[in-house]
Amino acid sequence: MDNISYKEVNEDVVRTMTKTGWKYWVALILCAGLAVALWGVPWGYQIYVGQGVTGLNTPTFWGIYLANFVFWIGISHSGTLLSAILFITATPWRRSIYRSAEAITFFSVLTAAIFIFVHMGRPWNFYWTMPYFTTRQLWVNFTSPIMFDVFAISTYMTSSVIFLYFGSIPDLAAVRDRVTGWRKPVYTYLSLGWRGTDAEWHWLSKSYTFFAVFIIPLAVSVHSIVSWDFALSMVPGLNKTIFAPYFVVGAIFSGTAAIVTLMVCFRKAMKVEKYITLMHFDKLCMLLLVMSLLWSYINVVEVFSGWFANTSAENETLRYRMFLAPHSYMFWLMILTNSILPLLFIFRRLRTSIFVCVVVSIGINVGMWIERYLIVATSLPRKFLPNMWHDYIPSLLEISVTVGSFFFFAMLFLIFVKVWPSISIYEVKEDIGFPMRKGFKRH
Amino acid sequence: MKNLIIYIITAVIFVVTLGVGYLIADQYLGRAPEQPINFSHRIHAGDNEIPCMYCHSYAERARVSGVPNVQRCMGCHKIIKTDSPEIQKVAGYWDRKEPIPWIKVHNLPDHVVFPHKRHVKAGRKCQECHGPVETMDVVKRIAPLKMGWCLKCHGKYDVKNGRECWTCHT
Amino acid sequence: MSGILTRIKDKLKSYRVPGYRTKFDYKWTMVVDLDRCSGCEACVVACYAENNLPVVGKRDCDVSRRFSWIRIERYVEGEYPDVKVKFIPIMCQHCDTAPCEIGCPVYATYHNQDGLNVQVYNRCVGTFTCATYCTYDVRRFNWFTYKWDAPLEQQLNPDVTVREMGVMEKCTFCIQRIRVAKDTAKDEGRKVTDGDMQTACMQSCPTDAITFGDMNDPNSKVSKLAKSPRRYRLLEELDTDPSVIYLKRVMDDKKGSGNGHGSSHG
Amino acid sequence: MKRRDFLKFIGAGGVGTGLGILFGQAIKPPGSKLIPYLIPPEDVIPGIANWYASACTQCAAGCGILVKIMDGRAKKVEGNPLHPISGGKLCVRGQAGLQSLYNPDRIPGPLRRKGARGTNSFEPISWEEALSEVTAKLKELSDKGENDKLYLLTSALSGHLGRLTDDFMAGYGSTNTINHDLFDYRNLRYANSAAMRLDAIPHYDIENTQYLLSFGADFASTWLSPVNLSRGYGEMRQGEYRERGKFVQVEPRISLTAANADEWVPAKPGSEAILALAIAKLIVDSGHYTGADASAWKALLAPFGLTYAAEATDLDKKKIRHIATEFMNTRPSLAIGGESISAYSNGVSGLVAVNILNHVAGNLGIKGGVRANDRDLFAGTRAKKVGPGIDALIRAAEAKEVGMLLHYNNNPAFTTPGTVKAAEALKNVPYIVSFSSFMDETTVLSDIILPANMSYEDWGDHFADPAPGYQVATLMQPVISPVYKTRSLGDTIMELGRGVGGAVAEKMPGGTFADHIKESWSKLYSQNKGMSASALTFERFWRDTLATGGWWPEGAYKEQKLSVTPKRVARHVSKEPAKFDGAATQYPLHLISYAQAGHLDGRGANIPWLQELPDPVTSVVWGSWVEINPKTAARLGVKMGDMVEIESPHGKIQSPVFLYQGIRPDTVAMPIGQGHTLYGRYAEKRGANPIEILPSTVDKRTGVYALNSTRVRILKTGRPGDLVKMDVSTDELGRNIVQTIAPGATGKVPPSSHH
Repeated sequence: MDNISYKEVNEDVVRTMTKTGWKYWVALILCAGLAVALWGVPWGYQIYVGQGVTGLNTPTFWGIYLANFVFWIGISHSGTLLSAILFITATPWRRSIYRSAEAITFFSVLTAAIFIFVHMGRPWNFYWTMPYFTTRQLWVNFTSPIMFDVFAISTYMTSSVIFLYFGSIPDLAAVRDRVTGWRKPVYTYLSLGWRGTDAEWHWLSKSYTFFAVFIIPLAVSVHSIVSWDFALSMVPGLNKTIFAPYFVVGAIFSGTAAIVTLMVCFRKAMKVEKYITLMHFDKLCMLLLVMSLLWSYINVVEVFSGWFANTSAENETLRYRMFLAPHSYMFWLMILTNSILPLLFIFRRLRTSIFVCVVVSIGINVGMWIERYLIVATSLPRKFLPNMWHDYIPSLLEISVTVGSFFFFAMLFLIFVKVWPSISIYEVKEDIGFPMRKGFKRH
Repeated sequence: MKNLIIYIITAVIFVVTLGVGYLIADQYLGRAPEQPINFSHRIHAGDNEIPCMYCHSYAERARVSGVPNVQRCMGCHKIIKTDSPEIQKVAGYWDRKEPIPWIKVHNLPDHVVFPHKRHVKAGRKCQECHGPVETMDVVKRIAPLKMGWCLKCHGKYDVKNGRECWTCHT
Repeated sequence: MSGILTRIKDKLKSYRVPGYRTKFDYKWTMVVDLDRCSGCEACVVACYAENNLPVVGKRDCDVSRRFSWIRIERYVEGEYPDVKVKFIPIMCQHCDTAPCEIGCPVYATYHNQDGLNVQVYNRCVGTFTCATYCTYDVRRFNWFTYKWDAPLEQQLNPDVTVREMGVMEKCTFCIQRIRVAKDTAKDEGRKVTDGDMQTACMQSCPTDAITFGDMNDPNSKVSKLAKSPRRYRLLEELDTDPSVIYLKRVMDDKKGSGNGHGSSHG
Repeated sequence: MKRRDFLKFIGAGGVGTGLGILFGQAIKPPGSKLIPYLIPPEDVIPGIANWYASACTQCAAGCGILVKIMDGRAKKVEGNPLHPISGGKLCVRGQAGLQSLYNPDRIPGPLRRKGARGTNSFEPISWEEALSEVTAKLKELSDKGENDKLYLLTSALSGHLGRLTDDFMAGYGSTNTINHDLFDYRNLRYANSAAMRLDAIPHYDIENTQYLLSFGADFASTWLSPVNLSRGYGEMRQGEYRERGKFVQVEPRISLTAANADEWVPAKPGSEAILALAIAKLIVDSGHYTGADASAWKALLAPFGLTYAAEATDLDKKKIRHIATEFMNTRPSLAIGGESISAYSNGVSGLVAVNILNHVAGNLGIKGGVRANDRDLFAGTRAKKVGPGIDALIRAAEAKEVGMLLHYNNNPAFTTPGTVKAAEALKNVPYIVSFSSFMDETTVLSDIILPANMSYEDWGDHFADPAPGYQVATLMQPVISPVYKTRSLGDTIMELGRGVGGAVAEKMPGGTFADHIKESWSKLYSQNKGMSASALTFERFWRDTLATGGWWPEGAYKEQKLSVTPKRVARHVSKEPAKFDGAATQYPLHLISYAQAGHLDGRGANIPWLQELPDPVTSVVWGSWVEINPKTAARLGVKMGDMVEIESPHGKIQSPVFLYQGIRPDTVAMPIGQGHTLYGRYAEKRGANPIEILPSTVDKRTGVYALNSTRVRILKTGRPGDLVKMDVSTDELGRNIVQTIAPGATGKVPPSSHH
């Protein structure tokens, strides 16, 4: 990035926000349309008719919606957590990608949160899950893992948004100074009168660091709590002590993979290859490799300890998950994508191959989705009383909603790119170094 | 620009207050529907001091207090004030062997179990929930009949298990 | 200062969520004698009639959405000709440490003053958590708003709410009957005694396999039956402390399952 | 902020609130109506249930019931705790009777046939029109002098309704009253009458027995008087202060009852009688039987040696000997013979064999054995001898000898074998009057339908048969007003009788059927001293009876001596095996058709509760199935849920497979009840009816169609079936769900003893 001038950075980033080709519009409208058609409309129908339109049944009360919820929460760990860890460890290659990563966090938490309402029987009463004083003297159940979720996710969402916003203030100011028309007042408001004084930089840096430190345990706790939705039950296959770390690792794993996928698309679409270089992919893929190994390790431990315990309930769940119809093929697909394919990243050449990156990262995302799906769909159908066992097959409507959520997410991201500086201008500039001193080289 | 914001704020306030108004109407404004017969509780319970449970005879014994049957009306009005047009309406129903289709003023949703019996036996006055009916020409709902209102009273009288969900909900 | 504290305490008490009781007014308990149970399912129909359970039809039965709050499970073991068939009626076990109560975020299910695990339909938001956590698969969900073909709806029991879509439900130990019994007892100025009320399933059981009563009363029939050496509770190793006590079936199966197991609580 | 803006906000808020309130008031739903009584009925408090006593008519057992009435509607049916048959309990069908009452498919009023016969095209008519038409037709037949061509086809009508119809037929001059139900125990009555000279079915005292040996009696779900017998069963197992009784069931498949047995003895279909006689022989030979006629018994039973029996029944010799030893040494013991022993071409012989077995073991006329019921069930209402069966009617109809048919409350077009072609035969009848409540396969053939009230809407009475050792008369009263435009059957019959005039009119009592019931009971009251003792006046007695549900002199039981003599039964004891249609080589499997717990003979199929009630043994809902042993299925290459064709020499039906370890590998079984072509929305076009492919084999002595008298073969169709079962796995997987304890460990423990 040595041959880039400050001006170029500014212009490139503003260009991503102001210059919109027709293809982009088509993509955006397509995403929005599909999100409504595949998610909005079926969801409306489901609210009107009842949860009976899903494939849920008596032992399997949680299905694909819960899997989606966990999946999107997992994706959310990409950004904020990654960004914060890399910030604290002062990793230089973070700078050009962290902004989009944080946005991904926010959008995926949003999608995940909506899935909670999608899976509720009476979503119009959702506000009963919030603790507030009422004349009816009703309270919420603080011992419920679902309540933990409500708090954890709302806290996480709020902090993520603040984290994203704080880091963006100088850039918003930069944008403010370069746009005209209706954008001008908007960014004027948003940049909070940022002028770039030393004091402002000082406080920004302080608060940003504070949030970075604050958000790491928060992110870990959020996914632990999500795992407790399952792990605190007694259902064989869900009641696992290892679930919290398993979910956190899985979350980072899938989140990183999501970033890789999105970065490939983003740099291609917005022509910002000079900011997101192969070096970035190299590092991200290394992270993926590490996470894959960790994930595989925990998976092996889980299966081993389940097998070793040799209780009827545990055995049956494992057998059902790994060897019996209708879900066993998914299990082995997951092993392939999550444990075996990432091993390709041992080789530097493959780490820097965009094609391999795309294939493997999409594979990991599919695999991680399957993991969440299997946790729900192969544990609940095999609970304690064999008489009540019943397989779960998602209905078309549920699948449609699932697919729709991806379009919804894509739509949010496409909008984000247009309204927010999606690459951190000031930090990229830090990377470039001082322009007045020609010949300055970073080490 | 500034104007736009003002307009937006005005619109938001309008919409919000619209909702608030609706809630007030729904929750707190009682209603006094028009009944098929202009029955006056003021005359019966107020001026003539007929006890409530003379007509609403099930209140002490059952979940519902019961509307008086037409026979009960005619029991008195065979003799009393037979020339009044309203009484003639009642007589008309009686002659046609038709019950009088009264309109419900106090209505509870199905998932609420409200036994009049227990409340009467605990010594509650009818007026505590129904208001000063003996002064009303047209009966009007004065209480919101909402859960918070129920609980206020249950708290006030320290009802045993009075805050248990299943004391009132089935 | 202490005055303010008391007031805050009082205020919080009014908000105190129900369910932290150790002593109960009554301790309703059901004893099911598996040696008497013939598996005839009279209890199942009784429950349908008493509790307004909807009939869901073949398609929904196929995806396991049948509504019976009490069900008979069968377990068949052995190969021809040494086949043993065993029955067990399973309804909500009204666990004292119920997994479902932990799960519900809005307290739609909680432990009431009678030791019952109750479900408040109008509070339920339908997160399915209770049903997922339930280890006995006894919770039923209103997948749709069910309709009765006229005039079948004339049979519906007015003492029991007809549930709307999106609400979880389960066996209530016929709480509406308990309410009537308590009402009568209160009129007579006494406590509910043994024999004042029967649950619908107990009432119908031709072999008298089901007994229901108050465990707090040492002279009640359930208290006596609960001391039987045949006593065990379903999936006792999960420590849910159920209020339903089963009496082992007397049977000469070679496995001798349960001998010495679970009977240590007698 | 400018002041103007502030005012704007205030204005918007004010207008908004105002409009909101107006809107809220405007859309408030108009209050629902509150309709008071015109004149309040006595004892009715809104919201408080009243219970009225009546009798259940869902099967012939006659359980006393209480119906819960709230606000004029029937809410629940429960057993009448005072009643000796039900004892406060009720089976699935009894409780589901309400859905029969409130069934949306009930015939709402009188109908006249419009289109061709059997096409289900009817037009509604008024009651006056209907009655006058039927009266005219009856007169017409009478004018032709063909009075004896009037046939009456009903289920067994107990009590005064039965007597009224008898009077009607007698007055009209016809003897053709045909009582038919698929499970009406004609064979049992005949066998008991032949062996023990009993007209009434005796009381099988399961409650007090120590050893119950049942030959295919499915008393836990359908046989005879299931509630009463189940109550006895519960007591036999764990009654207080008694030894736990042992129970052995002989049956080719594990029915609900067999599932409860300590031992299941899967004798070969058709060989149960031989097993019973072999056990009897072992008992006689052992010297246990000390009667004077021991040698005669020995001679009679001589052909039924152990070796022969073991071969015929496909059982282990040791097992037979073991059962015989236990049966005679455990006192008291009891053998009962149910459907599966009597459903063969020689069904009566099987039931006689059971009687012999009871006799030689000394179980007749003792507590815990077979106890006689009074022949005189109620003053003047003798137990009916076995009259002509449905086969008589069908033969007459085929020969066009039926001039007019009155039909009520049964469905021969569904419950007679397909080869009999009952529907075709009935089409020959020129005029059919039906009093049925539902449009079923038989009712649709009628020319005019005069729907009768259901028992909950009508007066009536029921005399229990079998009774529990003493007379039980149950009174029925209308507990709700009729749901549809239906009429009391008694009133209809009386009106028809009066309309026809002549001898019939003279036989018809005056007033309404309700008056008739009350008058009859007053006669019974004055005749019967036992009744008078409890109350001083009839009015008082009547009031009490209405409240308690009937009259039964408990404790009036007199032990009656019963015996079977070799002479009486000699002609029923033979080595001749049961006949099966179809060569064993071509049709290798026996077909057992049995009464399904919810649907009995198919009458429960239109009740949604019963359709959705899992079969107690297989847990199948909303359809039929064929039970096949997994070994046989593996040989045939079919698996659970596959649609197969069940072919007998007389036809074929299709049904999904249910794999069941508890059935003999050479046998398949199908439940009766489904496969209706017409019986309301819940029953129609659902499953298959195994009776369709049965031969017209009858036991010649009684004319009862033998349900298990054919062999079949199973053919794959390659299609998946529509099997919906609730059990996903019946394997306990060692999870200790149904825990058991060995019999020796407890014997009997009084409930109060400590561990």
